[in-house]
Amino acid sequence: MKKTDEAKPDTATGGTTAGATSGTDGAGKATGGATAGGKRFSRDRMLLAAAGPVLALVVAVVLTSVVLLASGKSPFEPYTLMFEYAANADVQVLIINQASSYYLAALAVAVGFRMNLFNIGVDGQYRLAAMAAALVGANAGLPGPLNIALIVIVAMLVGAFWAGIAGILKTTRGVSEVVSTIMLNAIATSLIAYLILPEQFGVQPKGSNNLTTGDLPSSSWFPGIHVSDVAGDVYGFVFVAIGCGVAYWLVLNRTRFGFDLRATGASESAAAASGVDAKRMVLTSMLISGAVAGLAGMPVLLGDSHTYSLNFQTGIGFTGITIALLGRNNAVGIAFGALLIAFLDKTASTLDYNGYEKEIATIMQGLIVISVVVSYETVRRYGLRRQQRKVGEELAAAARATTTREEVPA
Amino acid sequence: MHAIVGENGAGKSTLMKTLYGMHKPDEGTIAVDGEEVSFHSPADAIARGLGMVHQHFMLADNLTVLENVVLGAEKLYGIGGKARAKIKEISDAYALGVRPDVLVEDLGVADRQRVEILKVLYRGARTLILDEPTAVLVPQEVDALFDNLRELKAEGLTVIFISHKLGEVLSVADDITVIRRGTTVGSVVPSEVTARQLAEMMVGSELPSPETRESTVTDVPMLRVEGVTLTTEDAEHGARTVLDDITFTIRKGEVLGLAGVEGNGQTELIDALVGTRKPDSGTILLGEEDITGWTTRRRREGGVGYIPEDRHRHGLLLESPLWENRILGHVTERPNTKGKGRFWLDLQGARADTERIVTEYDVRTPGIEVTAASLSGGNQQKLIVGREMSHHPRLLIAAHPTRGVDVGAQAQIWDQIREARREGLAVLLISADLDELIGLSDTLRVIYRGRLVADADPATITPEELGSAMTGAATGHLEHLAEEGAAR
Amino acid sequence: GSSSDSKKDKGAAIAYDVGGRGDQSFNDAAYAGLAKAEKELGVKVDDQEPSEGESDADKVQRLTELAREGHNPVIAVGFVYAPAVKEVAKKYPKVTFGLVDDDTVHAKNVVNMVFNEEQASYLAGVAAALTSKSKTVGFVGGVENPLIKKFEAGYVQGVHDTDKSVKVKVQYLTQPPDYSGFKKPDLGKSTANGQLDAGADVIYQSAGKAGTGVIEAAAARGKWAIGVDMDQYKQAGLVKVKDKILASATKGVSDAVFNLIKSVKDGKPQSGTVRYGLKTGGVGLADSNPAYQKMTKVVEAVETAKKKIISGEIKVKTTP
Amino acid sequence: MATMTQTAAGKPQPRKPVRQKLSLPVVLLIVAGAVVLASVVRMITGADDITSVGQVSGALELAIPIGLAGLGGLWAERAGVVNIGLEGMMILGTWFGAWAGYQWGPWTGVLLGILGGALGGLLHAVITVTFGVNHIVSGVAINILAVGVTRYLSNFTFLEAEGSKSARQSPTIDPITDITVPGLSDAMKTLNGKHWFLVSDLAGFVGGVVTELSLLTVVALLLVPFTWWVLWRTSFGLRLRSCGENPVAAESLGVNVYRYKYLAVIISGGFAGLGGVFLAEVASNIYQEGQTGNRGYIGLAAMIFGNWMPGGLAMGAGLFGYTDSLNLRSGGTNVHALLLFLVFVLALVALWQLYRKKYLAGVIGAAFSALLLVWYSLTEEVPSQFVTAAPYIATLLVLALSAQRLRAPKAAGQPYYKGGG
Ligand SMILES: Nc1ncnc2c1ncn2[C@@H]1O[C@H](COP(=O)(O)OP(=O)(O)OP(=O)(O)O)[C@@H](O)[C@H]1O
Ligand SMILES: Nc1ncnc2c1ncn2[C@@H]1O[C@H](COP(=O)(O)OP(=O)(O)OP(=O)(O)O)[C@@H](O)[C@H]1O
Ligand SMILES: [Mg+2]
Ligand SMILES: [Mg+2]
Repeated sequence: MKKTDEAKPDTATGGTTAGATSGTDGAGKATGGATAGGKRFSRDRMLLAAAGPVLALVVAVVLTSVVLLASGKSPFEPYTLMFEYAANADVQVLIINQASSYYLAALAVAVGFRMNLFNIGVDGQYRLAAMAAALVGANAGLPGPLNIALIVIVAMLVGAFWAGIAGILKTTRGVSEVVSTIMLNAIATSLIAYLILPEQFGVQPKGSNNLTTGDLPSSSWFPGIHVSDVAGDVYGFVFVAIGCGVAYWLVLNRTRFGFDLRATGASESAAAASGVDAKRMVLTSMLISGAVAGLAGMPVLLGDSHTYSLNFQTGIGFTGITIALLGRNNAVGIAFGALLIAFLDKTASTLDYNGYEKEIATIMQGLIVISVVVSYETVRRYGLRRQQRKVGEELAAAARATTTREEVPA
Repeated sequence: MHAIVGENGAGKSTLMKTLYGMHKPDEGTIAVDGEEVSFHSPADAIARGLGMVHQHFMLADNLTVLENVVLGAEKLYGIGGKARAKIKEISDAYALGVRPDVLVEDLGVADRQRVEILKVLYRGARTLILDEPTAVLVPQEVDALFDNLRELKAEGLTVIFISHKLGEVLSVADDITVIRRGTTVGSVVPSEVTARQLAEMMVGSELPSPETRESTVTDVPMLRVEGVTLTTEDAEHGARTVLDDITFTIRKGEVLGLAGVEGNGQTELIDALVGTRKPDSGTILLGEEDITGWTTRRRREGGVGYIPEDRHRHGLLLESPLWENRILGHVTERPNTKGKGRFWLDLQGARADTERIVTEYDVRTPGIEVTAASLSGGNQQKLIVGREMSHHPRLLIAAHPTRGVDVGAQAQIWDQIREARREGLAVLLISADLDELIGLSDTLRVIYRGRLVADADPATITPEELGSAMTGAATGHLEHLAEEGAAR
Repeated sequence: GSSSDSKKDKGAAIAYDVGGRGDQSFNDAAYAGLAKAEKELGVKVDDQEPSEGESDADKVQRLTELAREGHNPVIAVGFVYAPAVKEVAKKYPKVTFGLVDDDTVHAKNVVNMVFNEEQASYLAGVAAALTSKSKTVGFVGGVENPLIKKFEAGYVQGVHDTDKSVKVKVQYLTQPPDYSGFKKPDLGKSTANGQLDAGADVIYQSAGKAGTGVIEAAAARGKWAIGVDMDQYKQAGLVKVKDKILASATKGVSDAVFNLIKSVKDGKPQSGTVRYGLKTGGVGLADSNPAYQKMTKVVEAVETAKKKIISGEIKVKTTP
Repeated sequence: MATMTQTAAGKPQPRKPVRQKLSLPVVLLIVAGAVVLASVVRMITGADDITSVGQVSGALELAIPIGLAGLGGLWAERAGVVNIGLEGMMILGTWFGAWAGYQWGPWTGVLLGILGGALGGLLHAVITVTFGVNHIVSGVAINILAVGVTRYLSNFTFLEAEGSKSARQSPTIDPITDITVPGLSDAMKTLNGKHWFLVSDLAGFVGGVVTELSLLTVVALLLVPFTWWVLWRTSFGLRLRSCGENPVAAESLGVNVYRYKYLAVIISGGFAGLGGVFLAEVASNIYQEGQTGNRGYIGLAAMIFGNWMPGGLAMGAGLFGYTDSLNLRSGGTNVHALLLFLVFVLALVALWQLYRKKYLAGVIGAAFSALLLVWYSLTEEVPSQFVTAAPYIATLLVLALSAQRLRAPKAAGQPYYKGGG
């Protein structure tokens, strides 16, 4: 026992790092060594984190080019066309505006992912939320900003409510949220179809075959940033979306709640033992996810359509899943992902004008997702192995250093 | 019968896995029956008459014993009646008592062990590798197992087995190989060494012991558990009582050791104390407060420290850096959070304190940014102990605190517990290592099928006696009538 | 923005609604008009498909792009384009925009092309009521939106005005914005079978591609089906079952598109609302099936109803 | 040595597993109960269509693609791979099936469709098994890719093909032979038409499965027992399932886990592909973009519903097909009758809960039952908007009532690395 205490060399930590760094000297200063090691490991992680997406994009582009070649087309022209098209200011505005909806939807999905919850229901949540918010907004008659606030709050509440059903079913009845949210998407469609009937709350404008929820008063339109007459406006809600991203980052990484949430996602059992009420956490994050999902329809509602109608944009929730995956549930990553997907979506149409199939963009999206996740996983595993090996090597070096100094007692 | 011994992480399992074709050796040769072989997969090894029982059971819970046994060897006797007959035959021949049609999840550890052995025999293995087969068995079961093994040996089979229990190694092995840090440090014959010498060969240093001498037990009760009963109900088993009227008290400065074969309600008791499971009846008092209705978080804030039995599942976030693991479980406490309502994480504080723990508890790591997964099991355990001790708990629930930890770290952890105990910590110690249990505890209790069936004085009890209570053979107060001091 | 009008002339262009070309419905009809214009008028043409679930902004972008490239006229198929046309027409005052199935955008350079589907459907109802022996007829709608409900309304009125005792079974396949009801022939088939089991012996459908399932199901049991939008008796994909297509309630999207292109080409672009009803022959009941032509009583009744509608004696409802 | 004070050996009863798994008789009893209840409801409401021959055969046709997708899910998950890419594999099945079908006959289409789906399965296997990527992520990606690829390919094939001239649909495909059991079918129809209590309902069910049965339907139906036989009665199946329960153990016994996972996921894709072919060739006779309409996801739900067992899955698919068929066949009245059915079911559930002293659950059940009864009596029809949602609501309800009994393969969804043990 006494010996063990001696075998606990006060230079152990420092020694390991120094040993690995210099390769010769086993001695070093404990604290300094540890900090240096820490920095180095985080820099490593940053490098590896960047390696993933870059590798993936390259692979995806190469694969897409192969597809193009196989169908007898130029393997590069489509990219040039898309970039050229994106040089137009109006296309840029379009991309940014679209990205804001995508971003919010992806954040909603990511909140769930962080908890290992798979909220496929973002699509139903945002549609139901947008429709309810539009209804309230058109009829509440509050003065401008107040009405906007009301609309946004209603949207969040309704989104949270719809997601909450899945949350309750999961926590009380053990129903997999994957299945329940798929069902709830379909049910939301029916519910909206019912509510928007003129017999219920809907409006059929004269001469139109559309159904709407009535127009928001123009005082409730969220002011945008006017770019130019041709390009139109960047939605003001884009900034709200950015704010949501900041809040997402802040809450997840800097608050106790965020820690609990991430811990639950990383290991539900460990989190439970550490005092997190896993069930409540499931419900809470489902509610948050739904509330954020509710926001996803707001950029369009408040910035463009000013009503919910039969042709309100659908499918954002599913795109959100893709984007959350691309962005690795990271606030900045998701922003890039949202812009990338919006870019592909919006510039694809130019391919049609130029003799290419715009489905190339869809194929590319699929390939990007696949190569991104594959490369993330590969890089992650490589990183983990490398780190383990490094730790092992450094400790071995330290052990060698101590044994040579102490000699094994006979 | 050839025994292999060595510290944790010495490479015993790795060596065996290599023998069994699960890893490829970088260098060196393996010869079976004098013939050099090279295995690409376990299938090759099996074909060569090797069979392995792994340290962690390799059984599929939701399959029947029969299915588990025939898996991979369906060609031999099919998967139906012929296979069932063969299993019965082997089981009877070696008195294994295996029932082919029950689900594995309904079996206890000892039965599972026998299924594992049967699995190997079923394949006609001539060489058996057993990786720590006795770690989870009580002494009586160990004896039964060694009886089985001796019978196999008599049939001309070769047995390689790994164990940390040097006593049993010395009593049953014909040859012993000691390895340390991946290399052989020596081969000895049991008759020529003592347990102490063997241990010193293993670690290359002197042996620690878990003995606690001077008593620090006070009169102040810290944890009072009264009539706690818990039934579980699941689709698989229906309702059953896993904790039955559990009552005990731990006083300040006392270590209460709870002995019992795994699966007799220890896990559920811990869950009830930590608050992850609600008992159906009974009360739990911490100090003077009734904490029965408290959430886990509140209990932990209130001074309950917890060293979980399965650190990977309950103690760590494997893919998070060490400093985040330091926050785990104490996210509402200094130095992890700050601000009003302790809302904000205090990253600097947590990092700095992690550095402190790493230094004070000798966690061998190059830094606090590495993930917990990249630390060895022992170092992970040290980090957990350091974390729990840093919050000065009033009650420490320590489940197998030194499982999978090498002797050096073991001693440190024991020291930590003893030191805290001196300052009035109450400890509930649960361990499968009876020496540790007897050596560290002030009071001993035995849990059997959800009930506290026996108590004993650690100063006089022997592991064998304790073991017999653990199998339900003896109940009540276990009194040792023979001469004092015979206890180890 | 209007300056870009000066780009070289690219001819006419169409922007489709969801479903796009091949929907066997109004998108296809619009394309037919475009193709006809290309052949007969020699204008250059282009067409663009939407993507699933897109927003108004995408539609704005599509129309803008077509106008910017120098297309004139730019024809938007479907009421979903109304907000987009409204916005883009302002930016390109020299380009004529056509808008099918909507009458809400009023600007000098916008042509609203609307159809009295209910009138054609009324005739279909008259024919159905008279042909039915079981006194039960069916209607299958693809997606339950106001447009398809117009078909239902006219049909039901036509049936009941002809014979009060005839029961009408009405069923829709999906609810908006789930537009798959226009695409799933299997759903059409199941629904038609349900109505046939319930005794219906004539079924009218307005379900795009899913309608073929309805027609096939009816034909398989030897019962009548009524086509929609174009003369489905002549449709290539339905050759095998055409004998059981009693008639088709047509909607002249094709002619409307052609007319608009022609007017622009001739330098006298249409403007305002152009309504296509029975009176102008913009909608009607196609009678190519010889079997139908032989039912003189039915043909007569339909003719009478048609006259009454044109004269205003019969007012057909647009909502059920 | 040592003596012990032996108190009266307080031996608690041995841990006796009281298995409450739904055994076959219990399941049959539940089914029988449901039929009787349906018959009662039919007599009360006069909604004769809820057990008619046409209703049942319609339900069958709608259930088959879902069931096939579910079987696909079952194969994959039993080997430990979660397959949410079923939808994409189904899409590939519809496309390849139709593409081959219109050119070289329907059975070639079946073959190619299966291959197309299997191709998707192979991709899923590569991503999840070889690269160890999260299974759900891979599935989502495959669903996107399948949409893109089929659309892209359509531009080169269907767009130019005679008889379609569209990139969104194929030319028509020759039908696969239908069979109707001659005497039986008519007899059942007649019997069904009498509207007698229970007898007519049973006749409806029998009639439904002997009338206008496509050969492919027969094949699909046989695949259910076939799957059970392969997975639970052969060594291949045992090995495959062991990979889903404990792959490390399987590996230690010489099972080539990667190979079985690959095979399982490829077969899984093949099943989904067959489901797609069924949509393109039997349910309709044409490929139509978007034809699968989320049936892959619903198949997955049916599989979970069926507790990862072929029989249960068939029931799940059947339930979905049935409600779907109900609503398509003049849904307003049918689903209205279904309300009454629900009233009864919920009332029974409530009674059962009260009997088991679960008062809260019982009261909630009773309250819902009463609410539905009010709704039922105050209306004539259910609004068509809700009718469309009926299958989804039904699935959700049944899951909510039964999810806790479910048990997934233990290692499903977990990444597995060779030598990881
Ligand atoms: N492939 C490898 N090469 C080199 N070092 C490795 C490798 N894998 C793991 N290590 C290192 O080996 C060390 C021991 O890891 P492991 O958890 O397996 O140890 P262990 O034998 O269980 O130790 P303990 O006795 O503390 O439980 C770690 O420091 C790890 O980083
Ligand atoms: N391929 C490898 N290369 C280098 N080191 C390895 C490799 N695989 C495992 N190790 C390391 O070898 C060591 C031996 O681990 P092993 O599991 O064999 O220990 P053990 O002696 O069985 O310990 P225990 O008593 O805890 O079971 C560990 O530190 C492990 O991380
Ligand atoms: Mg080991
Ligand atoms: Mg270890």
